[in-house]
Amino acid sequence: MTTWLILFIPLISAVLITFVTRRQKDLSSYISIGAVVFCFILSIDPILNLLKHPHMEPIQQSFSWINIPGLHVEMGTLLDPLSILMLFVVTFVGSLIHIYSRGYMHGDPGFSRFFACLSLFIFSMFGIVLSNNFIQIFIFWELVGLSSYLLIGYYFEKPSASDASKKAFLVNRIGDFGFILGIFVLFQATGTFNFIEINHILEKGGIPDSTLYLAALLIFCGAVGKSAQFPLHVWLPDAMEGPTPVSALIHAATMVAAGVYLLARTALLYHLSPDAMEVVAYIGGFTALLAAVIAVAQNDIKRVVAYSTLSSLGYMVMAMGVGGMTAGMFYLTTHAFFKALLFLAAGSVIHAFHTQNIWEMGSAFKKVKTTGATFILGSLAMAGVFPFSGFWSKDEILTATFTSHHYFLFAIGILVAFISAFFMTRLVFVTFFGNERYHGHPHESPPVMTVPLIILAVFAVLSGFAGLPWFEPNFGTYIAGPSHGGHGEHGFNFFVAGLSTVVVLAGIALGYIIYCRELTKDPLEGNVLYKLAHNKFYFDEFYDNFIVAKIYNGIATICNFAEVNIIIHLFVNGFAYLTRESGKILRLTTTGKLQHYTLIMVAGVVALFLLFGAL
Amino acid sequence: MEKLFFLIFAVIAIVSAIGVVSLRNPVHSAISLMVCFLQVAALFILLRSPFLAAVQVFIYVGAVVVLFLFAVMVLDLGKERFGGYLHHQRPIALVVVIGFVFVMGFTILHGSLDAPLGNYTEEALVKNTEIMGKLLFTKYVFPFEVVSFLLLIALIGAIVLAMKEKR
Amino acid sequence: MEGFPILSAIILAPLFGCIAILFVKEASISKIRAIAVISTSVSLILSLYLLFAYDKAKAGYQFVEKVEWVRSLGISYHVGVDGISVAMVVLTSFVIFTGVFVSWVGIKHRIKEHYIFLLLLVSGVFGVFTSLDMIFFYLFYELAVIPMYPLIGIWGSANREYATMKLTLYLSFGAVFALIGILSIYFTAGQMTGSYTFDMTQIGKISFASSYQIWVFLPLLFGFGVLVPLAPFHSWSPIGHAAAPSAVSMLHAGVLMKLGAYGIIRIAMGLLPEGAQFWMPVVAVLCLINIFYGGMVAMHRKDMKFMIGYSSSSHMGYVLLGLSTLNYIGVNGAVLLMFAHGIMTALAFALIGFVYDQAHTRMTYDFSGLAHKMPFIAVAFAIMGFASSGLPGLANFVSELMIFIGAFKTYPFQAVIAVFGIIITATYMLRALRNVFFCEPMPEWEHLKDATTFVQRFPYIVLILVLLIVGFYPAILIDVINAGVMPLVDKINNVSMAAKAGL
Amino acid sequence: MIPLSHYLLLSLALFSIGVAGVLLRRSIIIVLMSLELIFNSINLSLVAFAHFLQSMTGRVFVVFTITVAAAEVAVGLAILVAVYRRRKTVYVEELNEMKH
Repeated sequence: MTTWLILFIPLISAVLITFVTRRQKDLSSYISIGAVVFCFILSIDPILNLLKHPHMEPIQQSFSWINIPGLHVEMGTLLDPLSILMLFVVTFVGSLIHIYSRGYMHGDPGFSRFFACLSLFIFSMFGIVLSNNFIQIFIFWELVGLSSYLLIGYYFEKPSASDASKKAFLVNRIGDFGFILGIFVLFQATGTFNFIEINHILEKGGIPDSTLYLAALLIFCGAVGKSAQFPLHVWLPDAMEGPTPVSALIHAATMVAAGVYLLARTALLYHLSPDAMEVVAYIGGFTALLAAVIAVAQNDIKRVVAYSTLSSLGYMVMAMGVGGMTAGMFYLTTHAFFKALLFLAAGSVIHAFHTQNIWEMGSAFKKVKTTGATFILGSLAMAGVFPFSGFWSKDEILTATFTSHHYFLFAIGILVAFISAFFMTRLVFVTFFGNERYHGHPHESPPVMTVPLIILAVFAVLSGFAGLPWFEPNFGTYIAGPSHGGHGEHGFNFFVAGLSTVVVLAGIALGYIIYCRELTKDPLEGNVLYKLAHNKFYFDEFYDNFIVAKIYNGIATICNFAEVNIIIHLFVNGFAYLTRESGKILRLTTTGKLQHYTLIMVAGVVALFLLFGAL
Repeated sequence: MEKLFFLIFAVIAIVSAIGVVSLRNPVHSAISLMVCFLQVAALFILLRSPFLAAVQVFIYVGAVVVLFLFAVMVLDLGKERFGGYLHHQRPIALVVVIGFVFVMGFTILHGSLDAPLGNYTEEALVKNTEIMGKLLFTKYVFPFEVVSFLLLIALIGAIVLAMKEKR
Repeated sequence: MEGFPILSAIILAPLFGCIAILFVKEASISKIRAIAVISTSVSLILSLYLLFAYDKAKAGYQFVEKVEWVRSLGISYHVGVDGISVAMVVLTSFVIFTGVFVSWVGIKHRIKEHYIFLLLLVSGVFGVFTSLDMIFFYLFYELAVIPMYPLIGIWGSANREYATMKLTLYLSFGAVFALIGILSIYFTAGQMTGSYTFDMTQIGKISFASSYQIWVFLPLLFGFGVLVPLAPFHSWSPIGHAAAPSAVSMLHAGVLMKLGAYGIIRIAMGLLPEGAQFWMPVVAVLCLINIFYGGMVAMHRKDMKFMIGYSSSSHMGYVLLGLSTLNYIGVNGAVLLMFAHGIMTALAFALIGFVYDQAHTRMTYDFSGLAHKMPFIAVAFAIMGFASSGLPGLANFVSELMIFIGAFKTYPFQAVIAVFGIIITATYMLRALRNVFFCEPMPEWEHLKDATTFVQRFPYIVLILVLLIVGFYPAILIDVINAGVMPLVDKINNVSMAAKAGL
Repeated sequence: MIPLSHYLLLSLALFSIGVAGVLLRRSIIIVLMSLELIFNSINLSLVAFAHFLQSMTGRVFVVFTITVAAAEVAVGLAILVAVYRRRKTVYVEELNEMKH
């Protein structure tokens, strides 16, 4: 019952805001905030329950949605450690971001619309988290896409925002194309959509490896789209067109992590298909590296954070790919805290400076102390400095990579850690220190914004201790439950931890050397690699100008040409033309003279007699 | 005796028919047509259908020919306006008509009639008119009604058509 | 309601409305509208009653009425509904009910004649969906097609003469082929059993020789396929939509195109199961042209009505794909999609008509930022666009999902292409949404007004609610549809099993 | 007893003359008269057949034909009058409005 309540309260809030309280802005925001906070309170009970019983049995509740012979689709809820963890992350981060938004969006004409969309998003996200079958997860998968579309395009009068929202939706659709096909393949093989039933069938075995491989790859497509992995990563940076709280909530903390969550949900499938796992791991690793390099050369504060998110998502997916399910989920959790923090703090900075370009800020720390402090804490966590949360979670991933003998990926991981530390340092120094480059009078944000920042900062710093490898029960005890193929712990590896600490410190040092001085523009500008990275390796150009403009629109043009010229002009109008022309010829016989007709008639009678008569 | 009458009637009928189509003055044509109608009426009597002969005389001679004459008179058409043949299709028309005569004549001469005979023999036909009246109001009452309705419509139609248009 | 002739009442309500309007003065517009609203709401209420009163457990034809008409030829007025027809009747009554309101706003001249033809048309459509006698099926079908000609020719927009001519010719052309098939079935069945009848329920019991079925399926498939429209005989439909006034486009795309698919289900598949077995793989290939090619053309079109028109033919490709699977899931999905697409496309044309009536252009590039001036229309359009591109929560998703699952079983390749089709749909819908409603507002569209009054908003709200209700709780329709689909699919599959067993 | 073929040949002759009149004459009024001739020849053959088959049907039908013929003449002449008033011509070949 509680789970249904959690699921539907945000929906009710969204409906209520849309139809009833649209004009009372304050009330709308209170309803939305109240809904998500209430959900948080409701979800405390299952969390406590989980803490008491680490090896809880999954609790399912469902009703039949479509029921015809051969197809039985349910709508239901599933409570197991994985979903409870996600529930906690979503409700907790969601609540803070909702509260923050009240300050951030203050005075915006679409205030109520914003909160309605946020509520809709929370509803859809709960749907993903709580769903017990593939169809339901797909439904909510699409619905988070919808709410993401609505929120990215929130400032719909801006063409860039409209384009970004469209792009996000369509790119996600491409991923979902694979996802739904994967669901079909799996349904074909197992005859059910239910996660637990599928796991039972998979455990029994008997399904051909090729089918599993295909299903795993196709389902991964969904994760690639939603978690913005290469080659569908292009939508996430553009999604920063939305309001900053949206970036924090949807495009950093929760929705984009859904891909990782999906991989965790279907861990058994991947466990049974090691080839697919390799693909997952390498795609993740490549994305992490690519995004990290691009992040170095961005000047928009939100975009830097966005690319760092991409990089982190790549990290998580890589973790999933090497079998580090617990590590990935742990990183997901800590990442949700520190990345939401970074975005919200960035939003607070933007709120103060009215610009997103870091080269128009500088020395901001003096003006926005609280924001600056929390931002720096978040950056340290992101960079993975001991003992911040990022250190522990990143370390688990690196350990998982190392112990599963993916040395190449391990090297990438270390490299990414180095670059991450470097660009976070760059971001912090250029934005908050150095010389003043801003205009106007920036001021600190109101408490409604700073308090969530502080709370998030606390979690960003401390949440890593939940996964300390030396204590039982820790994070992994709960998550790596028996139902998930039992990917074990990887323990603590001093070599890995040491190496990562060294490279992180090196990255910070390098950043300090380059950026901690009086600057007006990036000293690395002019470097070829910088240029490439600054232009995001021309992926957008390639997609827009070649794939979309040439191939996609080209096919449409060809089809239209065929339609207009061949079908309509040649066949249809050609047929009409033939009829008309033959009519023109035949009508010459109708002279309008009565006696001609009569003559022909009589001649016809004679002819008929001659032909058929009894002569 | 009968053959003689037939011959007389037939020859007059044909001659007058040729007159109808060949005479230049429409009044003469109409009168020629009347002669032809009378011959056909006479032939009806030979065929033991006195009622039809009477009808033929009443309607054709009494009404149709008079109508034609009326039309010619009312329109007051000069003789010269009415004369003339269509010259351009005359040869083909003649060929076709002769072909028609040949074909039909051949059929008539070589054809044979084998159909079940009815029971209206010459003796029964003494009460010719009575029989016909009975049939018209019993078996053929529906066509009879249709035709009378048609006649009514034709009547109205003719009046409407011939009415002078109101300015 | 026991013994009350519900189906006849549904068919006759619009007809009586039509006759009643004949006796109302041209000038008393409010009376005309009132009659139209009342007569269509009678149909709507009765058809909703039908939906809930239909006994799913018993299945088969229910609410049957039969009156002999021409005994010597075996023609009778025989109406009855199974699950499939119930869904279609409900669809029709929703579309016409909202169409009356849309016309209320959109039609400015010759209002009386417009409603007369509209109601006449709908009466025919109801008749087609409920007839169990092939002659009445055909008669009602013609009754539905013919009013289309004046409706587009008189109240249409650009290029209406061409459009209405093309549409009428195409539809009559298709109908003639269907008639050939129907007559062939009639005579063959008559020869086999000795009693000539047009009654589908009786003919359905006869099993024809399989070679005969294969031959006769073809004219039926072609005849009804032109209506669907099956590519490459689809070109009448987009231009027909484009030229027609809003309410007529709604009916045309929402209902008329479904007549073809319904004919295929009821007559071709229902009476010739082996023919269906033989030809459906071909249909499964042809429908890909609809889906992919239609979608691509829609993407290229800048005229919104053409866009929706081609997208309709693309979506009807999904319906055909669903039918061609010949399994429960696919056929159920196809029928549900017929319903969902009917509602969604009616909504689309109503919305575009609303914009067109004010702006006198439908080109996407002429617009920008309309959402500022008409937020209600923008939201409704967005919902329509998302429904069209198969977003969950709206009826189209459920039906497309079922079609995909069904198709994936029998035709995996086609299913993949079909799933790709929803990306295409999403592309053009979102492009239109962006170009027309988002971005900077343009000064030249300052004068546009949003739908503000009840009458203006009502049809959109009704249609959206239907989409949402079915989207959230599809069982409300699926259970009924399934009661009609199961016997049909069983029949087709049993026949093939029997044929295999015989070999 | 005169054989049936005589009557039929006479009927044929009248018919052919009528057809020739329709085909050859320019004046519409003569064309109408020729039509009457054709009617008559048909009536004649109908009655002849009826007589030789000892049936009444042919005879009854002649009544109908005569009626129809009368109606036809009435309407035809009325049209003629109307046309003449408007067009001042009774020449068939000049009345070709229906061309093309």
